Order: sequence, then C-alpha cells, then structure tokens
Amino acid sequence: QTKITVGYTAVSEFLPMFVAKERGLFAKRGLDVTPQQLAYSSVMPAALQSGSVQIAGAASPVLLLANDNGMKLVGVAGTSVHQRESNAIGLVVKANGPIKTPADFVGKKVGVPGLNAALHILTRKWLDDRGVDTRRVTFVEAPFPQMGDLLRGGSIDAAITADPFLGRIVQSGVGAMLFPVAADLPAGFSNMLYMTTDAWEAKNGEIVKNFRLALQEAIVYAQAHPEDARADMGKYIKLPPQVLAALAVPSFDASLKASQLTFWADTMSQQQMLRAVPKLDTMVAK
Amino acid sequence: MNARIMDPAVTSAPLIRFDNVALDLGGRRIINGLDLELGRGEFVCVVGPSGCGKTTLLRLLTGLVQPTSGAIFRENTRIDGPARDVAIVFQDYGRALLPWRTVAGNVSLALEAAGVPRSQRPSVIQPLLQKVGLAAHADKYPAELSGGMQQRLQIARCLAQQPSVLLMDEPFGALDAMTRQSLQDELLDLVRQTGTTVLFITHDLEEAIYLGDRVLALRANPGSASSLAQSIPVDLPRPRDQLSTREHPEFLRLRRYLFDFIQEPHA
Amino acid sequence: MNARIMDPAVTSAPLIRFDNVALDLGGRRIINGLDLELGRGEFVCVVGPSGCGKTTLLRLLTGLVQPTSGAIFRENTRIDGPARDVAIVFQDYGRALLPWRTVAGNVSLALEAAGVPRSQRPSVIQPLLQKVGLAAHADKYPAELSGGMQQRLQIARCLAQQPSVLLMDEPFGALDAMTRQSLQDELLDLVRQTGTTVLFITHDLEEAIYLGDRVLALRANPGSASSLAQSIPVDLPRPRDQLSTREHPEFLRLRRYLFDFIQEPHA
Amino acid sequence: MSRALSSWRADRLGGIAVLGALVALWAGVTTAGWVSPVFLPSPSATWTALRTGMQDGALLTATLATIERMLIGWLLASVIGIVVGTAIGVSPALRGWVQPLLEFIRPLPASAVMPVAMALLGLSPGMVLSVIAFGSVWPVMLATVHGLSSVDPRLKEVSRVLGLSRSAFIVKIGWPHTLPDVLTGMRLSLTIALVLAIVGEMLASQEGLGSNILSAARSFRSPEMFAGVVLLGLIGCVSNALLSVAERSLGQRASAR
Amino acid sequence: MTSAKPSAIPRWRGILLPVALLAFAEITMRMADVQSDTLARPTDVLAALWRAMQDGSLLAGTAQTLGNALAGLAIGGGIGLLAGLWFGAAPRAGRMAGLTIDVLRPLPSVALIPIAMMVFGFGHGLESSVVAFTCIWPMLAFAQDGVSRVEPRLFEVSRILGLGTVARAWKVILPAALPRIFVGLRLSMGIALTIAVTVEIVANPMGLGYALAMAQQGLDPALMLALVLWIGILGWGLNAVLLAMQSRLFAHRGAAA
Ligand SMILES: Nc1ncnc2c1ncn2[C@@H]1O[C@H](COP(=O)(O)OP(=O)(O)OP(=O)(O)O)[C@@H](O)[C@H]1O
Ligand SMILES: Nc1ncnc2c1ncn2[C@@H]1O[C@H](COP(=O)(O)OP(=O)(O)OP(=O)(O)O)[C@@H](O)[C@H]1O
Ligand SMILES: [Mg+2]
Ligand SMILES: [Mg+2]
Repeated sequence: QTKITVGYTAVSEFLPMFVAKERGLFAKRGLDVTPQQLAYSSVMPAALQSGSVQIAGAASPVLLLANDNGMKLVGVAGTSVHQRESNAIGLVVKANGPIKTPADFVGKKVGVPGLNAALHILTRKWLDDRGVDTRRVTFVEAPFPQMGDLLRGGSIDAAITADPFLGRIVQSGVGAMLFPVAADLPAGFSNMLYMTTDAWEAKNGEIVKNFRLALQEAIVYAQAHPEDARADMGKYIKLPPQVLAALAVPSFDASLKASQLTFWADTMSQQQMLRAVPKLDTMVAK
Repeated sequence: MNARIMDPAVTSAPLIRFDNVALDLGGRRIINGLDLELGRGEFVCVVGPSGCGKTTLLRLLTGLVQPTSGAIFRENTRIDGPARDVAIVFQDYGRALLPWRTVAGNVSLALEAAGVPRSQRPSVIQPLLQKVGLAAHADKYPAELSGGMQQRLQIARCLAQQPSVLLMDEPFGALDAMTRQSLQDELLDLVRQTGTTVLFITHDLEEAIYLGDRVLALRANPGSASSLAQSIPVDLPRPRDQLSTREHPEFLRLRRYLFDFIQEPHA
Repeated sequence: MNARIMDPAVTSAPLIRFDNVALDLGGRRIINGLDLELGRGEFVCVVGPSGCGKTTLLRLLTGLVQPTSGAIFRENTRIDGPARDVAIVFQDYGRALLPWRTVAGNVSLALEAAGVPRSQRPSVIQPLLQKVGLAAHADKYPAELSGGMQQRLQIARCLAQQPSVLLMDEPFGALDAMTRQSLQDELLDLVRQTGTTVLFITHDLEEAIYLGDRVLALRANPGSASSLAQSIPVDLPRPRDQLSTREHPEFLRLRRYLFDFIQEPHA
Repeated sequence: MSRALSSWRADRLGGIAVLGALVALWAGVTTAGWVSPVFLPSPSATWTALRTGMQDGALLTATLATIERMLIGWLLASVIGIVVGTAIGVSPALRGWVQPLLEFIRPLPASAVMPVAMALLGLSPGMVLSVIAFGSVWPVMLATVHGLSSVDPRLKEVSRVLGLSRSAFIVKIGWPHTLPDVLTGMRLSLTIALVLAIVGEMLASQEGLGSNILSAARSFRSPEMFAGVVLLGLIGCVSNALLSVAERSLGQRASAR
Repeated sequence: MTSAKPSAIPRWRGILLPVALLAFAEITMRMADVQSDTLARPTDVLAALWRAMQDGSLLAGTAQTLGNALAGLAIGGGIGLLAGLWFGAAPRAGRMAGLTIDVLRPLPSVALIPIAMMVFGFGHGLESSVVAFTCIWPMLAFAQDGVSRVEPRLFEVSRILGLGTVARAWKVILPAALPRIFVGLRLSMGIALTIAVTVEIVANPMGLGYALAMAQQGLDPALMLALVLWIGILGWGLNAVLLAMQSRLFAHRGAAA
C-alpha cells in the first residue's frame, strides 16, 4: 500500500475520490489515500511543494498560474468538464437591486470567492463577452457563506456563486439569479483537476495511473448508485443534510486532456494574467 | 514630664489630638497607646531609634494611613485623609520628586494643585528657591541634583503649599552643617511669621532642642507600653540664635539630659 | 597642611592617586584640579557644602564615571571601571536595594557575585545582619523597612563584599545617635582588623574627626582653583573611644578649627 | 557632544549594515534555491516588480490608501487605548466592571471577528477601520494601564498630600510617568495597524496595498507580492522613525530621570 | 495602602456586562428573526458549544491550538525577551538592530505562511513558527523598554558587585524589568492565540481555527460562533493565569518603580 494524501476543498467535484476511498477502489490498486480537506485552494501549491500533500485538487487556473510563475505542476486527473446545461454556478444580483442588464455592472461591486480564481476569471470573461469594461467593475473577495449576508447588507451588488450557496441565496429571497452564466460559456473545459509537482509525477507515474483508474471506476459506480455516492460525500464534506441532499452533482470525467485547458489558456491570456504562452502539453501527465 | 501634655494652656485649644492611637504594620504593632496633643503654632520635634515608628507617626498625621485603633483629631474632626494645608517633607526625598519636571516645575506642582494662576507662579517660585539655595539650579532636573539639593527642593515644594501644619521627616539629614543652620533659621522665621504648627523628625538632638518647643522621644517595640517614652518641654527663649542659644545653660542641660535618656534602654 | 599629602610615609606606597583630575557635568565644572593620594589602610573623611561634588568624587573612584581630564590610579593602574573589591554605600539607599529581594536576599546578592556557595551564605549573612541590627528583619522586603533600616541594609551588603576599598556616602545619615555610634565603632573595628582603605563622606564634623586619619574639605564651584580646599590630618590616638576621644583636647581643637573653616566662604 | 553625535552616525550606518546583511541573506537563500521562487522571489525580481509598479502609479496610489487607513485606524486605537486605559488604570471599580470583557475579546483573531463585523457593518471602510482599531488598541491600552499602575506609590502620596484632583493627577503625574510605556505601545500598535490595514483590505477588498498583495498572491506573482511587502517594511520603518522623532522631542524631559 | 487588588473585586461584576450583551443579542435576533450563514442566536451558539464539548472535538482542537500557540509564544517570546534584554542593556546594539526590526515587524502572515509551509509542511512547525515570528515584537519592545527604565542605580550596584553578564541579567535586570515584560507577555499571549487560529483558518488543517473554517464552510454559524466564543474564553483564562502569576510574583514590590 502506498500512502498518499490528497488535498481537496468542500465542493462536490471531488465526489469520485470519496467514492473510490469508501468503496475500496484505491485500496484495490495499492493506494492508501487520505483525503485532506483545506479551507482554501490557494494554499494547494505550497502544500504540494512542502510535501504535505502529494496530490491536490484545485481549480484549473491554479495549474496555469503556478506554471506561469515558475512552479512546475502537472495535472494528473480531471474532476469534471463544463456543461452548458449545468446550473451549478450563477451570477446572483441583489433582489430588486440596480442591476438588470450586464451593462449595469459598471461601477458596481461583485463578490467572487477568490480573486483571480476560476469564478473570477469566468465572470470577467462573461462580462467581457458582453462588452462590459471589467476594469470598471470592482471585484471583492467574499467567502461563499458570507455572500448572502453581504448582498443583504448592500456591501456587494452581485456575486458569482455556486451550489449549495446559490440555491440558498435565491430561496431566501436576498438575491435573484439573473444570469445563469454556465449556459453562456463554451462546454468542455476542465473545471477542477488533481495536480502534483512534476518531480513527484516523474517518480510516481504508476501511482498516478492507478489513482486515475480508481477515479474512473468510482465515476461508473457513482452513476449506478447516486444515493450511496452522495452518502460517501457526506462523510467528507460536512454540510447540513438538507443542503447535501440538494447539492447538484456535475458530470465527471477523470481523464484529463490538454485540450480541456485551452479555454483557460486563451481566457487568461486575454485577461493578461499570464506572462508566457502556456505549454499545455507539459502540464498534463501522460 | 508627661504632665506637660496635660498643661491647660495647651489643652485648652489643641490643634491636633491623638486619642489612644495604635497601628499595626506587617502583623507587628509599631505604634501603641499614643495619647498626644499638639497646640496651634507649636513646634514639636520627634526623636527615637531607627525603625521606632517616627515616619509612621507622621504618615498617620497626614491621613495617608489610618490607625488600627484609636483616632486622630484635628480641630475635633477626625483626620480621614490628606488635607491641602498639611504639608509633608518625605524622608526619601529622591522618590518624592517628579523626575520629568525641572526644579522650578516641581515647586510649581504645589501651586498648580492650589490653583495659583500661571502668571503668578514664578513670583512665588523664585523667592522660595532663593531661600533653599537652589535659585541657580531652577532649570535642572532632579536627576542632575545632589542628594542635599533634592532634599532642599522638596522643602521648597512643601513651603509653596503654604501649609498650616508642616510635617518634616529628617528634612535636613543630607545637608552640611552650614546649609543646615541657615535653613533651620529660615524655618524658625517662617514659623514665627505664619504660626505654622510643625512636627519635625530629626536624629540630631541639638537640632531638636534648638528648634522645638517640645521634644518627643519615641520608643521602639512598645509592647504594651505607650510608644511615647518622653515628652520634654524646651524652655529656651525665642527668637533663637545659633550662637547664643547653643551656649545657653538650659540648652546644654537639655542636651545632656536627652543624651543620657536615649542611652538607657527603654524596652 | 597640604604638606601632609607629600608626607613620604604615605606617598611611598599610595594606594590611590588622583592626578590633576577634573570633571564636567551638564556643561559645568564640578571637580577641578584634584591632586590627591590615599595610603593603604587610610581612613579619609570628606566634608563640604551640599552640591560641592563629594558624591561625584566617590563615583570617580568607583570607575562608574570617568574624569573629563586627568586620571585616577590604583596601585599605578588607571581605574577604568568598577572592581569587585571596591564597595560603595550609595547616598540614596532606597534606590540601591533590590525591591524584590528580602533583607537577607539583598545581602546575599554580594555573596552570589563573589561566587560564595549557597550553603555558606547564611553563615555570612546572619552575623552581618546582627552587626547592623537587622537580624530580626531578615525576611522583610525593603519597602517594609524604615529609612535607617534600608541604610543599614546597604551597609551590610557592602561589607559582605569584603572590600579592600570602602567608599561610604553619608552612610549613617539617617541613623539616630545611638545606632550611629555603635556602627561607627563597628566600622573602626572592621577597618583595624582588615586594613580596609575608607573614603567616608559625612556632614557631621565630629563624626569626620572621630573616624578619620584625615579630613578633606571640598569647595563648591572651584572655578580655576582646586576642588580640594583643605586636607586636615587628625592626630588622635587609636583605638578611639566614644567618650574619651570626644573629650580629647585635640578633638575639640580640630572641631573648632573645622567649624571655623567651613564658616568662612571659600569661593 | 561631537563624540556622541558621531557615534549616532556610526549606529545609523551600523543599522543599515545589519539591514544589508539581511538582504544579502535573502539573496543567498533565493540563489541557493532553498525556497521556490513562487513563494520567495529574489531581491532583484522584487526590485523590478517594485519599480514597474511605481512607474505605472497604481502601486503608489494603493500605498497611499493603505497609509491613510493605517494612520486613521492607529490614531483611533491610540485615543481609545489611552482613554480607556487611563480610566481603567485609575479606577479600580471600573476595572472590575469592564476588564474581564476586554480580556475576553482581546484574543479574538481579526479573521474570526471579521465575518461577524462584515455581517453587522458590511464591507464599508468603516468596518475596516473598526477592525484595525480593534486589533491595534491593545498594546496602547495595556501599556497605559500598566504605566499608571507603576507610578511610584510615593508620588501617589505626594499628589494626595498636595490635594491634586484625580484629573490633575492623571495629567501631571500619571501621563508623564506613563508616556514611555504609551509610546512603546503606540509603536507596536502602529505596525499592528499596518498589518490589519492590509488584512482588512484583503478581506473587505478596499483599494490598497493589501488588495495588491492578495491579488498578487492569488496569481502566484511573488515578486509583486514581495514588492508590496517591501513597501510595508518601508512604511513601518518610516513611521517608526517619525514616531522616534516625536518621542525624542516629547521624551527629552522624561528621559532625565 | 487600601488600593483594591484585582482579587478584592467581586468576580461577578465582570461577568455582568458580557451576559447583558449576549442577552441583548438574543432578544434582537429573535425579534428580527435573522436568517444568516454567519450569525446565530446566543442560545444556539451555547448549544453548539455544549455539543462540541461532549463529542471531544473541542478538547482535541483546543489542545492543538494551545500547544502551537504556546510553543510559538515560548520560542518567539524567548527570542524577543533575550533580544530585548540585550538591546535594552546595550542601547548601541539596539539602535543598530532598530532599522531591521522596523522593517521586519510589519511582515504580514500572508507572505510568511507559504514560506513557512515550504519549510515545515502542515503541522505544528508551520503554525508555531508563524506565531513565533509575530510574538517576537511585543516582547522585544516591552523588554527593551523595561530594561531601559530600570533604576540606573541598580545597574551600578550590579557593576560594583562585579556580577557577571548572566547573573546581572538574571538577578537584577530581568526582575527589575519584569513588570513591563509581563505586559509584553500578556500582549504576546493574545497575539499568539490570534495568529495560531488565523494560520489554522487559512492554511493549517488542525486545531480550533480549522474547525472554525470548516464550520463556516459547512454552513454551521452556531458552531462557528461557539468556537469564536471558546477562543475568547481561552484567551481570558490564559490572561487570568498570567495575572495570577503576576500578582504572586510582585506581591512585595511596594517600592518598585
Ligand atoms: N509597609 C510595612 N510593612 C511592614 N512593616 C513596616 C512597613 N512600614 C514600616 N514598617 C515597620 O515599621 C517600623 C517603623 O518604621 P518607620 O519608617 O516609621 O521608622 P522610623 O522611626 O521612621 O525609622 P528611621 O529613623 O530609620 O526612618 C519599622 O520597624 C518597619 O520595619
Ligand atoms: N548628571 C548630572 N548632570 C548635571 N549636573 C550634575 C549631575 N550630577 C550631579 N550634578 C551636579 O554636580 C554637583 C555635585 O553633585 P554631588 O552629588 O557630587 O554633590 P554632593 O557634594 O554629593 O552634595 P550632597 O551633599 O548634597 O549630596 C551638583 O551641583 C549637581 O547639580
Ligand atoms: Mg523614618
Ligand atoms: Mg552627595
């Protein structure tokens, strides 16, 4: 049994890992995986570098940003790819507030869960596509759970949020989901992925392959037994039961292809977040 | 000698009265069964062995400490805290000065407390400093003064209070003979002019006799006896004079008497 | 009188030599042109008006302050800092004690500095406290002592240093006549037994004569003159005695002489 | 006098030498590659980032905004700290009432208080200021309380004997004695205010160095982040130097103890 | 003489104010019927605290957080204390180091945490090193200040007695500066707890801070606030321990300046 620790954050993207762990699919392949929940995915690169975790689950832009700044990370497996029909994310605006059209965002404050993180990039992209000058929109870092209170108090005018918080905000009447952003973005890009350092990957190619295989098997299992899978997730993500039950589950895909990152590479380059043209091929493990 | 305390001339209007006062400190009896009266304008000197409770007696009079039993009255009202017209020269002069104020500033403190307007203060401070010989050092800080200068500074501040009762705890202890004599005479002058009542602690028996109307001798470890071992009236004419008074036969007699008195043990 | 300093008996092996020492403090000349020699085992008393620089002189000898010009030698090596066998009794006794240590603990500090093993310390401390009359107060803290008791505690600590040079700045200033006399005699005993060299500041002229082999009179505001106004040898027999010595004609002569000397201005 | 002056200058040079040694150490660590440049950039990379940032002006604006926030929060904290500290210091009764509450809220981390503060006050600049004041008030307050309690008992007696009123005691004896303590407290508060100003900016996304540092950190742009950190050091250093000047002119008298 | 010591004040008085505040919060929240992911009613908070106590998670988290905070305090406080004593006793060294200290002091933990994580990974090392770094400064400032305000006569006494450097520091300087060092210690203690929790919230998956972040992300504001409350109680308790130590140590300091 090879012991590895995998960092994750509290989102349903990691459901296959929980299933693989609980159903013994890792153990079957000689992997003793310890999932380690972290509050913020921004510490994942440092955690990888220090060896505190061997594999880290984080949003795809983290991989590109780290590589762009000289830290060699490679993606080892995917979680899910974007689907246009998903309504797991959305831009909510203050109910009866000033924002009615994309143009209204100018001069307003928009809460994002992490600056320069995936949802921030997507929001900017979405606004860009609608001809809004994003430099005149203020983005504010606000943790998901606080977005509702901040909207209510008027500290922010809109927020990009995800389930289960999206549902809670809409259902409490504080905000209204005016823009289901997901539908307006191209399908097929990688949402979050599992990554590791290239040094570790080079030495542990076998483990990486087994890890991916186990996830793939877990995805098949989860499709067959959705209730069991949800129960497995409940052990790793602590949420009130009714919230857990209502949590939307994305469509999973453990195989990770460089092409799934092209959208990010283009968007981030466009937003001048990257200094060099990313070499996507080197960022994905074979 | 105790009869003197009962002397009707003094008791008729005692300014201050100790009524069977006792005080414990650190679980030990320091002052015991003290009955004492001070007349208005009287100059009383206190002598006694080191650690016998002289300082403690003075602190009782200021109201800074309260007796364990008995009571102290001033004009028939019980003393329960400091009054602005009771001034005290502390024995540890160095600690009683404000280190961040100059010589003049330290004297000024007393005037500020009494609400003397700023414009009038220099005209009070200057002569006082002159009197104690610090006029040339008005802008120095206490840390730049010698021990005797600090002591004189404290005296100046007390005089600035214009007290009607002046309590002095070895006020001239750190002064040379010359300075001491001139300050003794200054003090006598002041008392004569203002009618201040003075309680004056000293280890110098001659000084006690030279200055006082009466000399109190305290005993250490009073046990069940009274702390007051003796009260010796000084019947020397006033105004006193450094030369003639000190050669006065009564002076010499008292000196001998006191010296013999403190030589014998008073357990 | 200055001839005495040149007396070959003393100069042959002076322990301490001041060589044209001057010191400025706060931009003023405090000590000027001081030439002085102290013989081994000599007991020298210093008198002078308040603020004339006596304490400063002592501090120069400890090496705590360095002269502005000139130099001070001890056995022909320049004094450039404190030495463990030079003890000083500070004038402001209250400040020189560690408030967080008991009476015994304060004395112990000197022994700890000298590396005396813990087990042997009580046997040194106890007799010392006895000597200064604090044996019954060994467990008190300085804040619980009277002024005179603090002063005696400081003396005990200095003696615990077993100094070969003892510098004392009005060490008995806060003591009553009795305690003072007994400590004077203790001191003379100690000096006779150990051959300690003593520089002793006092305002009590009789004390200076009673104790000293020589009395130095300092002048205030020396200007261009030397700080040393007079050096008066005391030719009284030893061992001295409180009764007979004080009645010795030479004692009375010196007393008169000194008294007259300090009366006249020495600008 | 001149000797003292030249030794002052020597110390100043020595101080710069010590700082230089630190920078050299930093350079050494990064060239030896002990720490990935993603987390610790080399001094030269930081310097480049600092220069570019300063040239386009954005960094300067952010710095000024942070300084302003820091100063206001710090002044707020100092005034509150001195006033409350004095009240507690001279009144045992008041101490009994409020000290336990203060001691309870003192160890609450800003990051734990912030969500509550945000819920109550929103993301306003006022919220950031109150968090700064909240976090940096303690050194001043504790120092004031301690300073007042350490006034020599003899001086308290002097004030009673002279008949000084309580307020006169505070102004004429309490504060002058406490001044050095309060200045030490204020010095600490200043840096805490600076750190909290940037934390507050990060959490409440007010414009300033904090947002710059955060967004650089989130993009793994360590040179830009450390450019911000260097600026913080500079602000800390300059403000402390100014405080020292004020202290020296104020404490000229007090130092004569 | 009769000035009230803290112990002379009835304990209940200090409790009254917090209880009143909590009752006020409860009533307003019931009346306004707030629905929030960050606020909760005091009664719910107390219930959550009780649950956490019973299932042992609170105890485990407390042990980890306190362990890290105290370890960091010991290391950082120790360094600060030694440096403070040194700089206080040798002002020239203090002036030389001053510049560097002023530059380092405002270094924010966001810059520090990734670097500490490189070196230590998750766990005690990461957290206590960041805590240690921040605890250095208050300790240093107050120790340095404490030493520079020691009665100069006592320095002279120790020189005259010929005490060695260590003995001088241990027997004279340290005890004399102790009251001020305690102020630094109490401040550092609060800061240690604050930083430990912050590091746990942001990066280190252990202890109360991690539990707090998890409760927040797990949409359990009652538990989150319960943890905040508990951290406050911890800090209050630690401070009470320090105060008790202080009053025992300084019982005889009647004359100490
Ligand atoms: N705070 C205290 N706690 C316990 N004992 C004390 C305290 N203050 C004074 N004493 C004791 O009270 C006694 C009298 O002290 P006091 O200062 O009155 O003496 P004194 O007559 O002024 O002596 P001296 O001439 O030496 O100044 C001493 O034995 C001293 O030990
Ligand atoms: N730190 C200082 N700065 C400036 N002047 C000082 C300083 N210390 C002492 N002086 C001055 O030096 C002179 C001598 O002081 P010193 O303490 O030696 O006097 P002294 O002879 O011991 O007097 P006393 O008998 O009153 O103790 C005084 O005039 C004093 O003002
Ligand atoms: Mg006394
Ligand atoms: Mg002197």
